[in-house]
Amino acid sequence: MDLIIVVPIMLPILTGFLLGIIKPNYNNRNTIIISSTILNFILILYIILFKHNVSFHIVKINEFLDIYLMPDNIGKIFATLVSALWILTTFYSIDYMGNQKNLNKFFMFFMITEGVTIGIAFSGNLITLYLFYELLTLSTFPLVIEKGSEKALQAGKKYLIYSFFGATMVLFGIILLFSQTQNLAFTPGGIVGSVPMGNPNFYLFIYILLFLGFGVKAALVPFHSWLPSAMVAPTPVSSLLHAVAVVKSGIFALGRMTYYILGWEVIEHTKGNDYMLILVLITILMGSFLAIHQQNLKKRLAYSTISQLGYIMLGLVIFENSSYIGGMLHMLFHATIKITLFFCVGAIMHYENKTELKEIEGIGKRMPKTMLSFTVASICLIGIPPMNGFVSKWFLAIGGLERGNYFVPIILLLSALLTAAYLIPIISSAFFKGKPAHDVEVSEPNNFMLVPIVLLAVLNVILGFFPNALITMIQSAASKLF
Amino acid sequence: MNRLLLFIILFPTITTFISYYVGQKNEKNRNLINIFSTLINFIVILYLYKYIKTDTISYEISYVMGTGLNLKLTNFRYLFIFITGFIWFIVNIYSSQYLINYIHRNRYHFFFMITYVSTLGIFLSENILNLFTFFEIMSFASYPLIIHDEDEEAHEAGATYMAMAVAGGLLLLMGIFLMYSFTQALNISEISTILPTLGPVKYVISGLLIIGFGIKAGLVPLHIWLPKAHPAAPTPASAILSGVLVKTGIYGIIVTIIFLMDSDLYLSYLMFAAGFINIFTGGILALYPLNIKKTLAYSSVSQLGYLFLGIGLIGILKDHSYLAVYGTVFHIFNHAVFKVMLFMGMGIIYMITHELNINKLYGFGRFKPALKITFFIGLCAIIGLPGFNGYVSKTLIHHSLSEYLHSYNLGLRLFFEILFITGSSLTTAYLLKLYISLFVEDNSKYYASFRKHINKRALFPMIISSFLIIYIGINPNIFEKYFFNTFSIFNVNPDYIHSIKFYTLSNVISAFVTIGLGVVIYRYYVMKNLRVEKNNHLDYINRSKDWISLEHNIYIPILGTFYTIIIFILKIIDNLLLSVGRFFSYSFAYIVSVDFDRYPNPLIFITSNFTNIYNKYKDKPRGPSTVNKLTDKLERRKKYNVTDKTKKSFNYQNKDIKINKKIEGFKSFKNTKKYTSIKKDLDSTKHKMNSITYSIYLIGIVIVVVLLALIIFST
Amino acid sequence: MEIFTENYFETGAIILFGIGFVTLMLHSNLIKKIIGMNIMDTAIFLFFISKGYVTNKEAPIVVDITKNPDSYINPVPSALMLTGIVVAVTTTAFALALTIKLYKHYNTIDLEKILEMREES
Amino acid sequence: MIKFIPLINILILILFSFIILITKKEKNVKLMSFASNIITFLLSILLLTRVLLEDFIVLNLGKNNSLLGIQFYIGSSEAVISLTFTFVMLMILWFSNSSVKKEVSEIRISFFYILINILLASLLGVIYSNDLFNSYVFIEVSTLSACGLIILKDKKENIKATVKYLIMSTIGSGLVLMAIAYIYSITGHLNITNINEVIVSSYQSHQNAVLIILGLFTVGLGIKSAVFPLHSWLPDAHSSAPTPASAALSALVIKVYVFMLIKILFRMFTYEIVNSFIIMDIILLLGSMGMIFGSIMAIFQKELKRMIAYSSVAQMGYIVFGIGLGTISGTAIATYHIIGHAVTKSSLFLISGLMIEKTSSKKIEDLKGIGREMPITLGLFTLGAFSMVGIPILPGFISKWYLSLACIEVGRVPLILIILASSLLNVLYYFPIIINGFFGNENLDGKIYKSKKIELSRLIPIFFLVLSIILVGAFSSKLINLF
Repeated sequence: MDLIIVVPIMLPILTGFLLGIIKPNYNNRNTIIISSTILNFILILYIILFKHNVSFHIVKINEFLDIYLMPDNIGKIFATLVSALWILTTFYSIDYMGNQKNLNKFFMFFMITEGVTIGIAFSGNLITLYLFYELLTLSTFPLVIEKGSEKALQAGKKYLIYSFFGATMVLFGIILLFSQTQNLAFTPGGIVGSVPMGNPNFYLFIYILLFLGFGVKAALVPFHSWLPSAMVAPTPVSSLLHAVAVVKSGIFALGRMTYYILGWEVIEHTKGNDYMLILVLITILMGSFLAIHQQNLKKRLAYSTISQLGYIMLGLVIFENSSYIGGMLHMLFHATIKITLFFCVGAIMHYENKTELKEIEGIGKRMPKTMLSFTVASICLIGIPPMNGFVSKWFLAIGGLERGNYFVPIILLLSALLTAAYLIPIISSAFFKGKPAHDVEVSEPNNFMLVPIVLLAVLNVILGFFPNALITMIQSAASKLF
Repeated sequence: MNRLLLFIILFPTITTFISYYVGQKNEKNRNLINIFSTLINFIVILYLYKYIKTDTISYEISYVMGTGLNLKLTNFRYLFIFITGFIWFIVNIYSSQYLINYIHRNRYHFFFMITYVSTLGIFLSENILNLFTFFEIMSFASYPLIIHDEDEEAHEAGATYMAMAVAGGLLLLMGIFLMYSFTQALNISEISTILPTLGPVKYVISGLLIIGFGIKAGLVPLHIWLPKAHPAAPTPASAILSGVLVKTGIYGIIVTIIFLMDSDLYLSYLMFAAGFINIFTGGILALYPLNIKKTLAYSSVSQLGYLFLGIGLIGILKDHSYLAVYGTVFHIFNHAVFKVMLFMGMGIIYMITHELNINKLYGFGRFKPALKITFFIGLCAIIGLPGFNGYVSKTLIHHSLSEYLHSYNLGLRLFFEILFITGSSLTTAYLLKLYISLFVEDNSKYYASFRKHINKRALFPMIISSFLIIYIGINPNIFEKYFFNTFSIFNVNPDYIHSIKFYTLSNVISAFVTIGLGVVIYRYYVMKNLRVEKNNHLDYINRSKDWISLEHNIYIPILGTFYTIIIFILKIIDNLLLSVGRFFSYSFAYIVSVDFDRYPNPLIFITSNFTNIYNKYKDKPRGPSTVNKLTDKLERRKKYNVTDKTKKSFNYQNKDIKINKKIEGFKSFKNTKKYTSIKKDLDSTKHKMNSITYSIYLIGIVIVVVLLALIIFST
Repeated sequence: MEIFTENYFETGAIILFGIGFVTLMLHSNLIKKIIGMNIMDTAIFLFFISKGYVTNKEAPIVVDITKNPDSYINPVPSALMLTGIVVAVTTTAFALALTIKLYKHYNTIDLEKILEMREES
Repeated sequence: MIKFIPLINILILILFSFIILITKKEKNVKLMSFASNIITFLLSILLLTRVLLEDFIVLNLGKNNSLLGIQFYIGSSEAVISLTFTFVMLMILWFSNSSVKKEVSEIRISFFYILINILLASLLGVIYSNDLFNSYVFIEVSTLSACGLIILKDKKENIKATVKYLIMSTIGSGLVLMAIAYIYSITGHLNITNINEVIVSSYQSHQNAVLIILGLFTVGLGIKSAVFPLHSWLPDAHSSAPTPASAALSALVIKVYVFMLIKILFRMFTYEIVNSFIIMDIILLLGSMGMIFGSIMAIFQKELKRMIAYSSVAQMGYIVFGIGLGTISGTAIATYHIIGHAVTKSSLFLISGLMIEKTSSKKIEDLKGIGREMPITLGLFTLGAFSMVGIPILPGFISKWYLSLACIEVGRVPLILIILASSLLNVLYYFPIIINGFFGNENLDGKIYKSKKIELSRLIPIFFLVLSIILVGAFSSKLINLF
């Protein structure tokens, strides 16, 4: 019964449409979405545990247009991550969005996006990935412009244009690729074959097209500017979508493209990854340097997201076993870390409505638990052992060194220093400035909001102490590639 | 029994969290919990002694933290563990009193204990990565201790400390990365077999490690955080900072040079030099500051110099480095003891008076015997007066120095001898300055006041340590008796091991020479040149204020310029693409939105267009300049018009009207936010193109073109 | 030069076509345009029929059985052109009808003027 | 018997139109035209099945291979296209059943149905007939009936549009006739198959004549099918006509001529002949220009129907592009796009008609927030727009994909950029409508729409059309293999 792997994709989407059609009231809506997300999570766990190497053709129109699902290890991990975070975000956003008008539409697209993201995780060939990739843009767009203000609409337009630009490049690449290899299914080690027939420049062109195209969503440097401006969206959206779902989908697609379609030998043969490496390093540096300049907390986090995504892409352009592991680990860890940070900032925005750095002096004494989680998360992000951020960074740096790129660890460490430089001021001004503690009365956020935050913070620490299970799982995937 | 290693680390952690929650309710219980947990830990550590006397203990958990947790206790490490356990125990007692009238006590104790745990972890961990882990935890955990007061100074110090700690940590990490990629090993013992065999890259690695540890160890010129952090932190914190935390740096350096690098010669010479530099920098700078804790901070810098010197000697003297090892290890211990004690003394003073300025505190301790005596003992210890522990370790280091030098010619020997003696004499000088002005001078303000404040629980630790000082001073061999095996690990050649007599005449004489020189310096430099008459008291002045400061004149400018340059470049990259795109879009939109019939005068039309495009791109309101120009023109015309009423005036009025129209045009243009006229123009052009005639023209053209193309191109 | 003189039918047709097309292009008066249209059509008819015409042969109207078919011109083009003429006439009629309607609405048949009127409204 | 279906189709339609002419009651009128269309629809299904069995049908009227004999040739592509056309026309009729009276005055309603019937008949004639002159006649008929449909509204702009369209297409047909004359003059045949036989052997001898013929056909049919620089009649005509009429025009009429161009280029002249001339590059150029400029012009429109009309200019660009590649795959994908675009564009036009009626305004900016008012309608519109933009599985995407592959096949990779660029431009003008429709609020407040109830009678045909869009996408590979 392989049909079951379609369910995690369809269930949230159908839930979304259900919300759109029956327009339930506050409580019913919450019950519906919570139950569906949790159910989805359970389903995915079931699939991971009991369904090995399943695959399913939804529709097979012709040799290239077949919508084909084949969750492998990486896809499963990604799907688990997404569905787990989605539960927490659901709780969070129930409190955050409160009782505004026409929230049904918001949650409708919210759920649809989950389905689409899991679709990306499960997709078994490039065209399916592309399809879900387009749908992701379409389904997240309404969430970006949810506020409906002029600014939001502008940001949304920017987001849409960037994404479609990227998707177009991707399509171009896919067409060129397909004309050569009459096949787009993901196969470890690539479908092009070990040595590219025809001239390498052709494949170089394809690689660059695909990399830049997917890089748009992954906020690669020339195309990063949609991300900070998309922060006008409500915090659950910016946290989940723009720190986790969307950008990670871009990353995920990049990983698929690099290791499962073109194959790293081919790319290395064309030297494409060296050119991309430059962009990636620029991304890392620029993100972290510019983050220091941001006074608005969400913007700061957005830029830090850019640089952190650079780390992951580093794992995808340096073809080493350990860099791949590091990249994939960082994909997961950065998701949990960044979502925590965003949740904390969102909580501050929601309850204290403070958005600037200078406003939050002493906030740590007002909402200690929240800011404590923030601290934990930021230490993770800086990559201080034994937090999880360190593990992935370790693997990345080792991979870089194995390739003999000595500047990779240097850049990593430099950007870690900068990360400290833009996160620690927040913490220190939150905890060690302002009025002394006994003059401030504590007012934590509502539990709907607080529990996810604390859970995530704890999760980060646990992942930092016991990452070995994950590492082995990714290792098993990587062993097919190298 | 191996689990005890884990216990040492985990037990305080657990109690810490417990005590944190307890402490929110009840302070007293919190302190008790902390004190007892440290006590129990200390007992356990003592208990471990009998195991490590014979062999090493190691404990490993493979499935955590990516690379696994690997603890190991050799008897060399045991020394550090012992010191840590002891110091923390007494400082805990002390701080429970000290902090009574502070805020955020709970936070303080929490991080105090975390620092404790992480310090233990550093000394215990065999896996270099674990070592790094605990090292980082320690750096971060001690940050809240330093900025505990949350005032300007504290925050500045904290910033410096944080910056240096993080930077150091990252350099260390870089070193570890390289080390791992070259040796593929993480355990210190394995690395030490491979690393020395590597090529020149091993110097890069070890250099990175030494810098990373040296920052903690206050290695000049990386010491700058020390004199800022010590005074800023509350006294117990500064006590442990200079008592133990700097020792982690020392430990790291010993591990790097002696074990990992197999006591490489160049590095040893480096350390040798660094030792002297530290001694002198610390000593000289300690003479000036008015802040008594700053003086002590600099004094730790100079005392650490001895340790560097010792390490250097160990490396140089290789297998007959017995004395050096002995001295170094011993001095580590002693310095911990007496420096903590001195700090606690200062702390008591501060606790009472909330004052650190020596010019306000002079004569404070005159009639406070207990404080006076304990402090005096500490002073004797640190200046190395015979009969106190400082004397012993310094003598040992001195001996090993001369042992190293005896092969060289006389001049060099004398030179180093003098260097050493003067260096140590400085210690005497600055401590005399403190002691005399605090405890000898006469100040009516403090007559019989505050005595009751000096509380027994605060004095108790000091008394313990003073006893320790004297005891060790009197029969120094006890240390060797207990810690003899420590030396074995330095693969000292047993032939060279010989027990030494400390109280030989020469040693005593040299010690007294040193002290005498110090007194002379005090008398003829400090008292003469550093004091000025102010309201009938000789106030000290800080001559070093306007000296060049490493931090503000070197580090910050360099890094700042570097930073600004990079930011500049990146900003360009960031904005360039966007701006280009925006510029094109705006110009396009504008060009479409141009409205021809509004400007009869082509010149104005073009200029205004350009200004408009430019301003649109700059997101400013458009073409104000042109408008102003026109209005001025209008004004001038008006004047002129007023002056002569000739027949021309009609024309003038016409022109005025024209200009007014132009201005209106500009204004209205300014107000059109949306490019409404895009569609208008397009409509007009579209209608033209739609008109049948034009379209037939079009067809004609197409036909002609097609036929021509057909006939021309194809042959 | 002989080309033109020899098959003068084609030449004439092309010239007519040109005239018609130019009329259609240059005149904004609707009636004149329609006339130009007709001229074009005529040109084409002429051209087409000339394809079927063979010199000093009769029109294919059978009066005398004995005459052999070779003495007739090719009847196909003529036949086709009859249809063509019909079509052209229909079109013209339709165009004229439209012209009348336009005149009712705008009181002019000058297309440029009509265009301007549209722009105002 | 089945091989007579083409003739029967045409005859039935024309016959019924005459009957309609003499019937008085509106109800019967509708009934009859509906009946005739259903019959044709069923018959063309039958025809298709037959054609699938034996891959083409040839029907000779009059004596075999006589010069005057009318010949119908139905290959698979003809059959499929005719089926599509009849289907679309049926849907349009269904839609117009309740909507025509809103735009056309009572007395003219029967005219509308007559014209629809005649139009469909002539279109089928053009598709079926294998004889140039018949095609010419049918083209003229279709043109006139189309003019009639445009002018039915009897507004000023309708008349103007009609005049323009009439004159243009007259020029066009003049050129076509000229070309036919030429071809007759050099081959002595009018039957495409016979001409083919002759010309393959003897085209070397009159190069220039062939050139001129090609040029005349291209331009003449190009005018009629609104290839880019010759499109100027289209927006007026299609936007001012009553909604069902404009759907029919934009979905069917312009396609027929381009299909005839395909027949002439690739069946009458063969691939190697046409590829040996520059004409293909010119066609390719025209197509690319159409794809780009049509979209760009569509962006600047502020009336909904005009925008859609311009978008069909762009879509014609795709078809012409496919032809211009001058390969079998290119032709196939062009034919496929004819079908896909027929269903898509007709549904878009019908939906836009619904919206315009609802908001009683042609302007795009008045459509903000219409998604709240008529969500299902706008949802269907969204699907159509997706197909235009090229979301996978929908026909738009598939034709883009195959076009790109064909480009690579002939080694013209840069042309792919044009395709992608035009699809991006499509995004630029279709998405604002959808987004503003669903998320724009400002027009909603203080505005009361006529009624909130959904008229199933008009939504169902649209729904069928949208369904057919998806089907056409889903069975794309089978369809394309047919051509």
